[in-house]
Amino acid sequence: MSELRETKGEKFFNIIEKNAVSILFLIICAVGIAFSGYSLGYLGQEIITRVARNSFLIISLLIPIMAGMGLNFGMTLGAMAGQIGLIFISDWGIAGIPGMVLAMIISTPISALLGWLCGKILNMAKGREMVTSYIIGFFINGIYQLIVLYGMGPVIPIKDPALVLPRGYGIRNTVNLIGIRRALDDVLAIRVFGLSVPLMTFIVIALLCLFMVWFKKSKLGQDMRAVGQDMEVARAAGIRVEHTRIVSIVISTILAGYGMIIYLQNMGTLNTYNSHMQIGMFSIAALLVGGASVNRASIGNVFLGVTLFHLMFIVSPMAGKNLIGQAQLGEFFRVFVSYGVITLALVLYEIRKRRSRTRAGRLLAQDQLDAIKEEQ
Amino acid sequence: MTKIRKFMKSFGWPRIIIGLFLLSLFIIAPFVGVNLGTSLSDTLIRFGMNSVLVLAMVPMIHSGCGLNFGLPLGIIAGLLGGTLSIQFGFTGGLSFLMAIILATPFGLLFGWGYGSLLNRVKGGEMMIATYVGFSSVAFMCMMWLILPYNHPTMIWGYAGSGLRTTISTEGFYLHTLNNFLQIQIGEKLIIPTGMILFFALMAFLVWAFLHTKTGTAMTAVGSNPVFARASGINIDRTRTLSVMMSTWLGAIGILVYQQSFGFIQLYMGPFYMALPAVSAILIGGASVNKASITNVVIGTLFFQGILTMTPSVMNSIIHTDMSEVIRIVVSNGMILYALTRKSEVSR
Amino acid sequence: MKSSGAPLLEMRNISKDFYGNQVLADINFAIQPGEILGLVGENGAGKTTLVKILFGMEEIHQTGGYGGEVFLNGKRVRYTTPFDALADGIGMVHQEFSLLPDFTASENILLNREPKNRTLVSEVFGDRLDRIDRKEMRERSQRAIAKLGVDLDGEMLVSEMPVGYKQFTEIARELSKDEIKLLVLDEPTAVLTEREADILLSAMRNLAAEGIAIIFISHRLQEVIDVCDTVMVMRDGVIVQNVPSTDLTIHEVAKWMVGREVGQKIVDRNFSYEEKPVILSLKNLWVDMPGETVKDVSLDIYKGEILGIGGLAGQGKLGIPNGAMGLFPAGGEVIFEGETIPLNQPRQFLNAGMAFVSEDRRGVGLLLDEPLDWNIAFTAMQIQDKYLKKLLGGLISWRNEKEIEAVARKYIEALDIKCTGTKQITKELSGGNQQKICLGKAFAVEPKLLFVSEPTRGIDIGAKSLVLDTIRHYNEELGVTIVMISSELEELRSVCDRIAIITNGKVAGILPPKTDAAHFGVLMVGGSPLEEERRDERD
Amino acid sequence: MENKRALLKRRIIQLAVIVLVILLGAVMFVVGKEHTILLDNKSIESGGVTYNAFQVVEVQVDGRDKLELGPRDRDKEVVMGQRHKVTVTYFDKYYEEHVVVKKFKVPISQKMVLISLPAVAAELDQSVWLTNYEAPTLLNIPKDEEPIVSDDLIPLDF
Repeated sequence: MSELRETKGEKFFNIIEKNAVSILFLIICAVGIAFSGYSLGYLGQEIITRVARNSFLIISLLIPIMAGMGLNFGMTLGAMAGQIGLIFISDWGIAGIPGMVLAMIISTPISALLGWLCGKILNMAKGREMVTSYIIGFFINGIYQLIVLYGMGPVIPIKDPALVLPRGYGIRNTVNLIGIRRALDDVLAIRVFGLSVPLMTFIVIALLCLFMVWFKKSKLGQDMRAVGQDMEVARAAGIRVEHTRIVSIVISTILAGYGMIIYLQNMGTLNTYNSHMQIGMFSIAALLVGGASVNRASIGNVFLGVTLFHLMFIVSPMAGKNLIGQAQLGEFFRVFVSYGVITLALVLYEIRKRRSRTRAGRLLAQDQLDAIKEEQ
Repeated sequence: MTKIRKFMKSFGWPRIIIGLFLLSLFIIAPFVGVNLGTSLSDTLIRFGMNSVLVLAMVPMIHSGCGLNFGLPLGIIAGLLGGTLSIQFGFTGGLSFLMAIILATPFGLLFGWGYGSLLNRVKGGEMMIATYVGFSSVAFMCMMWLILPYNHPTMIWGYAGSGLRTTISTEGFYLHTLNNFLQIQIGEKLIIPTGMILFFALMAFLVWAFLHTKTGTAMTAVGSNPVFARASGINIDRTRTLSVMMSTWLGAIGILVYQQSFGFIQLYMGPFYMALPAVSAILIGGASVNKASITNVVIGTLFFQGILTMTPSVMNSIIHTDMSEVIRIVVSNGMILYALTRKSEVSR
Repeated sequence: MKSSGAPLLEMRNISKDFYGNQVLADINFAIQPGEILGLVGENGAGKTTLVKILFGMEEIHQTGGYGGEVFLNGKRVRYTTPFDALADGIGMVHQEFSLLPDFTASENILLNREPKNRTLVSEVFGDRLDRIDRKEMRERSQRAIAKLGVDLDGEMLVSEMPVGYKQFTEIARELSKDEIKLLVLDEPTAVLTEREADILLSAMRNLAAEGIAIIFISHRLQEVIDVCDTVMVMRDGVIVQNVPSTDLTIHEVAKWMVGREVGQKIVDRNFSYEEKPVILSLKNLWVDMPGETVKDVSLDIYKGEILGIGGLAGQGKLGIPNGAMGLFPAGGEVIFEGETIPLNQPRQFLNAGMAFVSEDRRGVGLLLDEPLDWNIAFTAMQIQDKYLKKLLGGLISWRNEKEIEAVARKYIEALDIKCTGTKQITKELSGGNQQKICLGKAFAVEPKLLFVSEPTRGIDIGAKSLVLDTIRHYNEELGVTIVMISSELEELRSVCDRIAIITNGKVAGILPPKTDAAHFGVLMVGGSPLEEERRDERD
Repeated sequence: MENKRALLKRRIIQLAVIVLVILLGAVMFVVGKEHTILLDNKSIESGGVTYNAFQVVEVQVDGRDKLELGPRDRDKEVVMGQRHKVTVTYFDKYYEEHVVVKKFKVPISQKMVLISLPAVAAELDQSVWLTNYEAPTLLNIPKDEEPIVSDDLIPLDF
């Protein structure tokens, strides 16, 4: 048995296929930019804002992928925890960077608890982590609503009438986060080529990236990579597989909570019952656009993905309007692309997995052909 | 005693808890001033509305394709059938029949494509099905805008094109089935016989199919695909067939739903239709790879019963409508329960 | 290499039964530091169980433990988990690789034993946030590789390695443990090329010279004889020979391995298959069945005969029927009654009039969650439209429950299946009865040729002979050609007209059942019986 | 033994970190807490003496922009943290400019405090010019509740 020989065409096809999602997106974006008529300056500013806003959230997805648990649709749990932290600081009237830090401190134990729960459940559903984590998101959303809509007020003291619904309990649909709006972005905001750059936010993201690099080199990171490749081999070597998987989800959830706080300080308003549900889906779509797959993702994928995805997001309504005369069409288009890209990435991943299983057979066939050729 | 315990075990604790919860709601209802007759009628009507959608889960589970999170695709076929029927100017009962006929080719075609896709991703069906559903809904959002519909009841008045978000079925197939052979007992209790009969017909078709040669093969594919393959069954074709059936039933299901509900909901309307149907069949005792018509009946009754009873009873007791939250927790909790049961993962 | 003093490892009176089925009895042996002990025997001879006992595998404890005692350096030990054994310096290299493909050799070698540096973070969050010391890791893995004496780059990814290097990585992992005293190698050379095997053998000698004792399990007898100090032959759960390797021949060892002449009836019919037409012809068949790869098999099967296919596990004998039927990807040519059967399409195989009783009863053979009448009737119903009612002028094929029940009843009686009724769920039946249902299912198709794979695996003795008799009668009364694949040579010899031995994915030879068992043994281990015989004569 | 000691050490460090984080939270609470400072230019009576409102007065909280208040005017500044400085600049009847700088600390639990500028200018005791202020509770006017949209994936913005 030797190497599987591939023709040049096959090799080329493989490369195309591996990057299919990114290439597709590049094309969409190129067409979109051309038709939207936006200036490069405008686009650049938007991209900078959005990269700063969303990168942290997306990076939080990397660790479960490393541990072989696929895309963590359960990152919504972290987002919920972050939002609970924000609701508290809004009620207490804590503002600025101290407010954000306090919200993070509050969100941490909640995220950890939810993440631990999620990890436990995922360990019971090995092999279908993604769909399970997706449903966990919905399930915990129910609990979140129970707490925020009914518990906050009578049970958990929230007094500020700006937060509480007129009926006396439950949090309003939208909460104005005036105290922490752009709190992080405005620290060290600089202008480069006429574009305003929230330097501090980028520094925080850079620190997180450094953390990821460092984490990969730690013993825990090594264990996660081992568990991600083969649970049985890792177990035989004495690695606590279940525990490692839970820890990976816990870390991801906590980071998602922080990411959510950074995201919302830029947005400035919290859609109490909406923001978290969307965030999971878009973060995953953005990561996949960057060329990540279910079992492999890097920091590079994050930044490429965030840029391409948001480029599409910004230009498509305008492009739709200029092309067909309906901006709404462009809006629907970007929704379609967000879902479509996840679908495509998941399908490609499964197909690739199946193809690698047939590799041995192709090797055998090749050997036989060789033998026959030699005879002749 | 052991028999009871065995029954309890096969029935499953979540189901017993949900059943008892529902029973207690019915018992409490009269005491808090909720009319039992109205509640029962509501439950039955909701059962009639949703049961075909829940039935659409059965073929796919039977052939081992897992829970049909891609139900929106079938619903879209139904929406196309319904809107085309109106577009072509059919009215009254005929429009319902025509809607079914027009939806059928779409259902089969979509089902075929969807089934072929699922055959390529064996093992990862559920997640992909979810996103196939989502992306098809999003795709159709664009289509509803640009397809050349022009029937005045359906399009935006001011724009002159593009379908409305909701279209009334009044004058078309509103209550076609509801009113058929409707029985009224007393003032409050209404039995929507027509709808229930229609469900019975659909259920009979599925039941009968499962008793044919092909249906037997489908059961075997779901029960043990390797066995089926070793018996010369073309697994992919059988699975595709099951997906086509599920998709078609989804199309019929949404038409039944609309004729009772009164509106065709386009755009994001079908987005979350899959989750209630999935949890209903699971509440009825189905698992990720085993489902029967009994599961459909029990599950839909339980699920819709809770949806009907909780708002009214809860509201009367604590003056707070927590039904939405209860729905989310119960339905998703049920799906989680089914996904995490070990015995069902291994064959 | 033997030294005096207390042996490194000694096993005394080891016995083990699985629920009354004796698999090991009265095992006594010792191994000295620096000794290489060759452990040979057929599959099922008890080698694996012996190793499992040594390591204290969970499986052993779950099935009631074992009898006898194990001594390490004169001290009595009884391990409850493999980790205990590893801590005492006993290492094991399995036949299947237990490596992580995306890790480098050195990462694999030191998996979960990485050298670490404390960091400030680890003070807060625990040891697992220690930083891995890559430099130390490289050095330590390189030291282990050096012990083996092979040229292996520690930074190479496992997924990019040739098979042999993977094997070296596995062994280096054991060697990297400082306390290693005893190494168990389970068929380490099976996947190696000759050159790589030579390197490994010389590495083993190096290790022995350093005082590490090795238990070498292998089917390659020549290697065993070459490298080992002592050769221990096991058969049916007992040690039949434990002798120094000097002057041993393959023929002798093979004879000890398979030779059990007593109490076995050998087929006594004279079936002259040569006069019959060829019913099935396999040409250059390859099959990608994991663990049972068939590389190149050509076989002619004559009408009416019972052909046995034997061989050691993993050599590819099971791949033949599975590939011919199309359950696993296959290539080559299958010609049945003069017609080429398309591969990878079970339907075509069945339509042609062949049937297959799989060795994997529960996985392939049965619908465990369905009633047994379904199981029996299913294939015939699907392939030959039996047990169906035509409704609406043939538009609908309705399942005929009555006929299904009737056929189920017929086979329940004919095969003496013990059950509560035709509607009993199949998984509730015992292994033997499940096997009979598999046979019933195949008979219901009324095939012209029947592949039966491991028909007696995992069933009790009474059921065994009944199953074999059934197959025999089926052949004699209905003239059905039978191809029976079995790991038990004696079983084949008691039923078949001729026996093909598959070794390394190829036909090693075809012999009549009356041939001396040793010849079969030699074929199984990759030798040529004729050469051996000549050598014997020379001696 | 060595192991135990290391473990103990680790536990102590962990405990210390937790305490530190909680402390950090507390500090953030104090430092980040927003207070509304109402600046009041109204006549005030204290100890039987009436201090009249200024015709015009400039007031500055911490380093922010100056506010100009007429008589009976009231303005507000939202500040973070407890310790602040108020600078009152006024002209007396001789048109002479006076600057009064006062440092003060807002009680942590207090959302709003009222500073009486005439009292500050008169350099009265802090308890006179700095008073806690409770916003009058408005009657709860029942209003249509906003619909709660829950599981909705239609993207708003991202």
